[in-house]
Amino acid sequence: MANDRRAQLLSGNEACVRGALAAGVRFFAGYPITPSTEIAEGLAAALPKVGGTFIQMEDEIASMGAVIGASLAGVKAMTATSGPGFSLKQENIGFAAMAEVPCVIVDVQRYGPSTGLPTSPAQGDIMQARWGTHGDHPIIALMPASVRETFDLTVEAFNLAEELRTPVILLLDEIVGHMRERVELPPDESVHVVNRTKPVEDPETFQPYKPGPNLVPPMPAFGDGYHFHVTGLAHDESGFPTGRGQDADRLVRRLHAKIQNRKPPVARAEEWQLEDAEIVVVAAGSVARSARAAVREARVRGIKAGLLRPITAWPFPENEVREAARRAAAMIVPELNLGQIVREVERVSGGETKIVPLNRIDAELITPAEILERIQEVAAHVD
Amino acid sequence: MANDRRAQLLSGNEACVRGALAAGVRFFAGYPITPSTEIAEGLAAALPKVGGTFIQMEDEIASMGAVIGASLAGVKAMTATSGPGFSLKQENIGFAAMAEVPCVIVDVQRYGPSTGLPTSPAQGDIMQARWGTHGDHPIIALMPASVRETFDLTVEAFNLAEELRTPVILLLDEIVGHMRERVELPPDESVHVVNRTKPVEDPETFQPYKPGPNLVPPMPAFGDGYHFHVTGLAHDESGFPTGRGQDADRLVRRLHAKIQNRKPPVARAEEWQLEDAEIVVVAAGSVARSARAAVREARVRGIKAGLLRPITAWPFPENEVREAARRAAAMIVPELNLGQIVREVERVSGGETKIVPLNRIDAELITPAEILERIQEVAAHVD
Amino acid sequence: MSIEELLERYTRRDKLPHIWCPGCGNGIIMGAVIRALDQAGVDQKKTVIVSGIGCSSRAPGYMKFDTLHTTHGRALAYATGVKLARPELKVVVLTGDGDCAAIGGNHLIHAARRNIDLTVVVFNNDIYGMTGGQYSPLTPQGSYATTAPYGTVDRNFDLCELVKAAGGTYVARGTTYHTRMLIDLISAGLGHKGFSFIEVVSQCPMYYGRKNKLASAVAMLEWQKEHAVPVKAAAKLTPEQLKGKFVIGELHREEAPEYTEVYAEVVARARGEEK
Amino acid sequence: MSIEELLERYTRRDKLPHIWCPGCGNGIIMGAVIRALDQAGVDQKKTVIVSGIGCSSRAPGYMKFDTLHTTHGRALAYATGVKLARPELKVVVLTGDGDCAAIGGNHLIHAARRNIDLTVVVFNNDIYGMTGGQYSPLTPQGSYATTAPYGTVDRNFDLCELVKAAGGTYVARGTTYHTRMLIDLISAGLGHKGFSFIEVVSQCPMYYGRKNKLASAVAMLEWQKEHAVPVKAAAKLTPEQLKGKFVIGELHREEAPEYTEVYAEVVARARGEEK
Amino acid sequence: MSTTEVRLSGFGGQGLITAGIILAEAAILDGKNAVQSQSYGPEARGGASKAEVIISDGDIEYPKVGDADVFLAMSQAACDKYAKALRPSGVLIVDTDHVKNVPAFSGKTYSVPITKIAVRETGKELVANIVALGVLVGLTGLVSREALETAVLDRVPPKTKDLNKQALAAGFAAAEEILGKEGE
Amino acid sequence: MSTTEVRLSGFGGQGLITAGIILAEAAILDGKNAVQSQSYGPEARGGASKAEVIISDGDIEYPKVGDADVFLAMSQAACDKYAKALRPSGVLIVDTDHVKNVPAFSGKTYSVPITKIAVRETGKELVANIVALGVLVGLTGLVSREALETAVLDRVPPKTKDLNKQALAAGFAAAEEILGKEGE
Amino acid sequence: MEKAPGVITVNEKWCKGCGICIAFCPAKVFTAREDGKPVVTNPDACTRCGLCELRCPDFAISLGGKSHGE
Amino acid sequence: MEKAPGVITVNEKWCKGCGICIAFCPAKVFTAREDGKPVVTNPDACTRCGLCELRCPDFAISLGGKSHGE
Ligand SMILES: Cc1ncc(C[n+]2csc(CCOP(=O)(O)OP(=O)(O)O)c2C)c(N)n1
Ligand SMILES: Cc1ncc(C[n+]2csc(CCOP(=O)(O)OP(=O)(O)O)c2C)c(N)n1
Ligand code: SF4
Ligand code: SF4
Ligand code: SF4
Ligand code: SF4
Repeated sequence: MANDRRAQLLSGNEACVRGALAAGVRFFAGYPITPSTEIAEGLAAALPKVGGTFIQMEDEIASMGAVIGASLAGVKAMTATSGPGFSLKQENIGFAAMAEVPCVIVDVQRYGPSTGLPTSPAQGDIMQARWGTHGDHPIIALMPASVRETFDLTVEAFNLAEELRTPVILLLDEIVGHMRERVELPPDESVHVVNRTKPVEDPETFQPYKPGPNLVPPMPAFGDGYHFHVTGLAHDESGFPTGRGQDADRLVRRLHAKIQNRKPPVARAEEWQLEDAEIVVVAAGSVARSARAAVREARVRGIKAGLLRPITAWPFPENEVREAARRAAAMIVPELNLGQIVREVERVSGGETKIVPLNRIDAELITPAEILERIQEVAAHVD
Repeated sequence: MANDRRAQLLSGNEACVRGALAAGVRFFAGYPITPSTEIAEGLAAALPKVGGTFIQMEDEIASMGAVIGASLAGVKAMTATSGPGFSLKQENIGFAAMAEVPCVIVDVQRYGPSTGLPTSPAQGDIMQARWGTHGDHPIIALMPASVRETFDLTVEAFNLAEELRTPVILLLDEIVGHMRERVELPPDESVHVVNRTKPVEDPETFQPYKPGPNLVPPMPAFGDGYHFHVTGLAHDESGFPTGRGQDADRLVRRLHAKIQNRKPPVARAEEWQLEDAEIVVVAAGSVARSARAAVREARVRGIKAGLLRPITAWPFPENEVREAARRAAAMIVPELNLGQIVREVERVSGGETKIVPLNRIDAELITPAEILERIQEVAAHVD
Repeated sequence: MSIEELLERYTRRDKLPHIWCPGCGNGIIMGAVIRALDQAGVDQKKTVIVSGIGCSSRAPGYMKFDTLHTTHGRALAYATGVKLARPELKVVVLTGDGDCAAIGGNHLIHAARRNIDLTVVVFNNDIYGMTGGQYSPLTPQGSYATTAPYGTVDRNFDLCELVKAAGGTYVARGTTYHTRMLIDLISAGLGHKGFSFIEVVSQCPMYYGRKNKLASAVAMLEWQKEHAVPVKAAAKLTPEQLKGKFVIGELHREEAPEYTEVYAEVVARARGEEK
Repeated sequence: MSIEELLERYTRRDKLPHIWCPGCGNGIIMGAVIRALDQAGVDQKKTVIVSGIGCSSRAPGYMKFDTLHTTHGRALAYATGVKLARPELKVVVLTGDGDCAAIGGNHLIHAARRNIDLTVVVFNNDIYGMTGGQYSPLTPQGSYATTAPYGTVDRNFDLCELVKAAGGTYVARGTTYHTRMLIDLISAGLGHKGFSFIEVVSQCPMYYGRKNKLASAVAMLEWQKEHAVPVKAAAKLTPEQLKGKFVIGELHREEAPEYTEVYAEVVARARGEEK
Repeated sequence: MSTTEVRLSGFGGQGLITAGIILAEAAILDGKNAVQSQSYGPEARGGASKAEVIISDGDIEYPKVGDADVFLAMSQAACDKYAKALRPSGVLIVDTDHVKNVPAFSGKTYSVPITKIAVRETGKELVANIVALGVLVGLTGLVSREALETAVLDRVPPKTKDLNKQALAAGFAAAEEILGKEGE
Repeated sequence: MSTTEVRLSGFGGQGLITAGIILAEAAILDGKNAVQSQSYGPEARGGASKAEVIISDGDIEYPKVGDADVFLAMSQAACDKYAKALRPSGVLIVDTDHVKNVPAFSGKTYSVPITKIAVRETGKELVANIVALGVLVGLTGLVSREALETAVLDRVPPKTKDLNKQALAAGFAAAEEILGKEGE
Repeated sequence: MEKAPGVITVNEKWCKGCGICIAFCPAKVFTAREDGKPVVTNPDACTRCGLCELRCPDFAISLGGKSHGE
Repeated sequence: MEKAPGVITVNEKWCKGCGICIAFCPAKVFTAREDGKPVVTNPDACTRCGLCELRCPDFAISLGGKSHGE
């Protein structure tokens, strides 16, 4: 296997750049911020080569606005940021959700709150990804655990965004973003790429927000001659604001339903050694790596442990967690925060199992040993 | 009782202005936005009269920044906004939490997401109030249900902010903010007002972030001669960033603990007819008014219903809800959103009771009749 | 083109009459924009109208183009994305004084700095109309507003000066009273390659007028007539004579490389193409 | 005052040496600010130093004053709150070119417009240092940066012009090379009542230098020496002769009512007091 | 516990929001509970305008008016829209100057030329809202006349006190005339 | 399954991050798995610098290096800080030009004048990191020499290929010399 | 709204009675009704300058016929 | 760091060897060591202009004695 040239060493941020290019990104607007900057830097170099556009805007708000504008003009568009910038983008993310503008927002999580420890890892933005903007907006957020998965989920983020006309958040953490590991990337041709559905109706009768069979309205680009109107106000199928509560109700419920009802479900988790597991570790992102090592070691020691790894932070894989909770004696939820995923686990498990949080916020990754220790403690009380 | 001059007709927004003045506010920075603007307008007129300062800043981000600056300069400071502006303020709210700067942020919730229906009611920012900024920040959010309570909780918001050195959010909804009702306000002298604790140490040895007995560090003002440093970076007791994970860990855990451990607890709920209630309605803000009417009517009809009204949205009154869940056959959670409080109810009730959401997002207030109907439905299945 | 034809061709007639108050300048400016678009001969199918949030920002909803009603203050950021993604589109931004100069001030100066080919028309009614009469950064110092019950403390921007200093390459000021000149100014802006900016002094009789003893739209237009000085006439006046007046007409024009064109060169360079 | 005394009195010595790279201009500017504060005779106890986020914005951490290290771009907003709440305090803002002119651009023009009594010193190293070398709105067009591998497309601001147009009443430009002049300019700014603004052309050898063939701090100071033209000398030069150069010295000064003073009048009026 | 729900509707500029506030304040002066709310939004400027008042001896929980007990319609559009949301036993008062088609209705209907009375008695159309209040209270006795007068005078600009007193008196007079006729 | 954890530490500017990347890339060329990570932050500029590499035949889950198998210390501070985080059976390599106090340690310790070798053999201190890689691989055989050379030449600017080849050779030579002596 | 080429028409549904056309018509073609809306009382004076059309905020006035003043 | 009034001292702990003092000293008082840090090799040439002190980014040079050039 010497001189294996298909395999290469890439960081998560670099893999994100590659994934975006494979998915067909043609526009990036951003503002530098550690630990996400390499994504901007990679696309600044790569986009002009494919005839795309890179722009560093005056701030994150403007970046998010430009991304929405570009997407409406018909190109696949993305931005990348970290905590403070993610906070600033929230208002416009809500616009993208409301006006159904496909786009990808990468948040490489760093230690917060506030400026925090700018170069240290954390998973403190998971709830923010869901609830950061005002009002009841829907969102999708994906949480890769490896460099290769960062590539894959970047592609999937674009695919979901385009298919469902919705902003999709790619939630990295500093560890996944910055670590380099061996990956083999598929050739671009073999990557499954989804493009938005364009309308076929006559511009005169076209209703830009009339949903298709999957609840998603086909989407023309500016300049295609449809003369359509886009607004963040509640609107009806024509796209114009009506001020009527019923129209708003119908719209907002559909925005949620198009994601909730999608087949196959958007929500998804990896299950590993779960069939007979008595103790289930629920972990996402970089922490899932430690969790997997701990579960393997626990099995070696004869403990029936398993791993449930949410791949989508949002929608949260409720069914998978509920199911596992029904069967498990305990669930351990290690996170690099004071307890965010664990709240969802608590919520959906309905008291069916004992839930044990394991939180670390000292800027270090939770180790396999820590998780193993917790597994052993719990196992000691299980029977 | 004719010509009762103590009683008056005030809107929630007006009562907020009165409460702020009674609590000793001396600084307001804001940016107009419906349905919060009357708060700014009221303080624009009132503050100069008490020698305070009103400024309309260039946007909500600047407003939040100015409020923090003013508070550090030693005065009680606040801002008021609605959804879109609340989203924009989030980054600086996180700073206030991290640097422990007392301040009050009023969010008069309106229909979202995005521009939504700007003048219509909703309760869509409840989760955002908790999770809107990046990183694991602590927060307090109060949710009054009446004009009088808006006055009281505005005072309490200032008191908690000053006592605990933390940003406090006053979460109104458009109905509470805009409706006018009869209130009798207490004379200013009789209002209990808390002021921040100033340090007594020598400036030379003073450690600005060394916690007092309640975990809160005493707080000098700029210009008092302490020459202290304030930063949004993780810092140690000296206030300076160290870059060390342990310092960050200690800091962030304390920020949460000072709120969580406070005696009496910050988390609080109103309980009404709860002793023997089989069906408990959990409702906050304007919806709690309908809920109370429904519960009263249910009792008239012989159904053992009760009301549990979170006064603090955050910290969520977990104990009260858990306790009620243990005793109730079902909990009905009516909200003007797609289900936010209900998630907390689900989370803390641990499967002890049946939980029934009741959501309305057509820009109208849930009526007592709707809740009553749901109570009756549930009651029919209870025995 | 007759007004009937103009309306038929360029407006969403079924959305009219519009929501603006009697005498509001927004309708006059929107009419001028439509006439200017017609006069400049832009391709309607390839034109995008972008606005922020405010009474004025509702204008695109009445206009039969691709229209984008964004978030408050961010129209220029969105417009920048549209233009960069498809430089062949004509992108026009309609914005209020608050939208553009308060919350949106940063996007304004940066778009001007980049000299990106956008045409910006500011509906300057000296007040926040939509939210009911608060002061804006263009409200003359000392005016009354709901948030300035004792008169504004803030000095107001000379927005045209600011845009020029930021790098805008076409800068003009018009009024709703001088409607014909306004059409010409906007039309010239549309013809200019680069960042073009037209401030329109307008009227909000509902809030600015009521609060500041300008009882009606008519009174406010009279005020414009009396205080506006065309740029040529202004050149002959001393600063004292100009005090309290404002200058209208084309205030600045320069030729400079346009952003998307320079970017196209970068693309060529990155691809190793000759230019 | 000797350097030892200066350090003893005005710095948090235990925090030194600072984190900045070898040859970074930040230390020179911080030294100049300290000397200017001393020269202007400000009351140390009544002085607040506010910064945003960036390498340069770390400066207040080393200075023995009340110091406030805010969020990226927002220093002026926070500083406005401090000053308004306690107008008797002297408030100095230290900020980077990205902090001040990119994300913070709106706060800059609005603080200038209000003519609020703040002294702003911009550490202009033409680059984002803290995040590792991306371009800023002051990066000269065509320069290289990590986000501009083919050279920047963006035109750069003349920030002094912008601040002047926005309403700033004291505007100056200095360099880290012309250190003595810099101290005088900052000192004059501190003495000015109203919004005073000093742009300091500085050097980031680590990123700007490396990317743009300015191999060392020494080479970058040499460049400053060769390209800076004092304002008096500039007056005698033609635009062609000034091409590629930049002007240093006091560029603008005017007297105008200061914001907190005008606000004090509002308070007096509201309370029905005579003024 | 007696509770009365009142809806006042017409178009923006008729002062009905103010009228609603005054009515609620009068109720408070009478020692009662009152809640007032109104419609916001662009339509409040120029378009439709609506104020709702609930007056009660007890607590008022739900603050919105569903089916009203008393409905004052000062525009045709408002009358058409809200006539259905009136209790069968309720009271409908229409300003005949603006409402030409009065819907058939099981309760009491009073058609009063409110705007015309304002112009005739005070010379100012502006105070039609105060006339309306006089009519409404005169007809329904919802609050005491003294309380209403105090509330009106508390709210209006000092210079217009006499004008508003006149308007109120004109409203009361109109109501008396109607009731007098009814009595016949 | 064999896994080796390597830590390279010194100060910013010594090129240890690059060295870590090259080492990991060499392992990949050898058909192995590799993960590389590094310390970020202001201290990476001028202050301390640290790169960690894990090389394994199997999957690498936890990506951070705890106790290292191989530790290259190119500054005294780094040596003092991380010497403890070394497996008892591990290998410690210090650059004697920067590390004066070599801690006592149960495993193997190699003291090599890495920087001096770089200057002596190539005239450029700059390539001390490549010399170090040569020494490290020469001593440990962690990756194949061919893979290492390929990885080095892939990463460095074309103009400096010869220089880096020289440096690498010098490193290998130094290692051989040491091993040769050991063999004695 | 009836309209013949060259005949000034006012769209009463759209007109909000702001009075701008009346006040600024150089030829004083209009007079105000009670509700402020314009009545064409002096059609012969009309010079077809088009200002009323350009200034009407509500697109409510039409001079009829083709382009004027352009 | 030893220091006597009027004697140029370099704080070696703080100095980062940027070379600014060496390059721009008008009197060429300093020479560079191997690591780039300055050595005072020509103290007598010093005119006490103070520029090295003012320009040292690391507050590492002291001319000693009182205020100079101010
Ligand atoms: C982030 C945000 N802040 C505030 C508002 C509320 N708001 C809506 S329009 C507006 C200002 C309108 O003023 P201007 O831009 O001058 O337009 P006009 O209404 O006068 O035409 C404001 C503050 C908002 N929608 N979003
Ligand atoms: C909201 C937000 N966006 C981005 C960043 C990341 N960031 C930190 S400093 C900086 C720019 C630094 O440049 P400049 O202000 O010129 O200061 P310098 O470091 O060059 O002194 C950026 C983009 C941040 N901290 N917060
Ligand atoms: S409020 Fe002012 S700006 Fe808005 S529509 Fe009315 S007159 Fe025009
Ligand atoms: S990166 Fe640049 S600005 Fe930052 S400390 Fe280093 S030289 Fe100075
Ligand atoms: S200008 Fe237009 S809206 Fe105004 S009165 Fe004349 S026709 Fe009516
Ligand atoms: S200027 Fe200062 S830091 Fe630079 S070499 Fe001289 S003494 Fe050292």
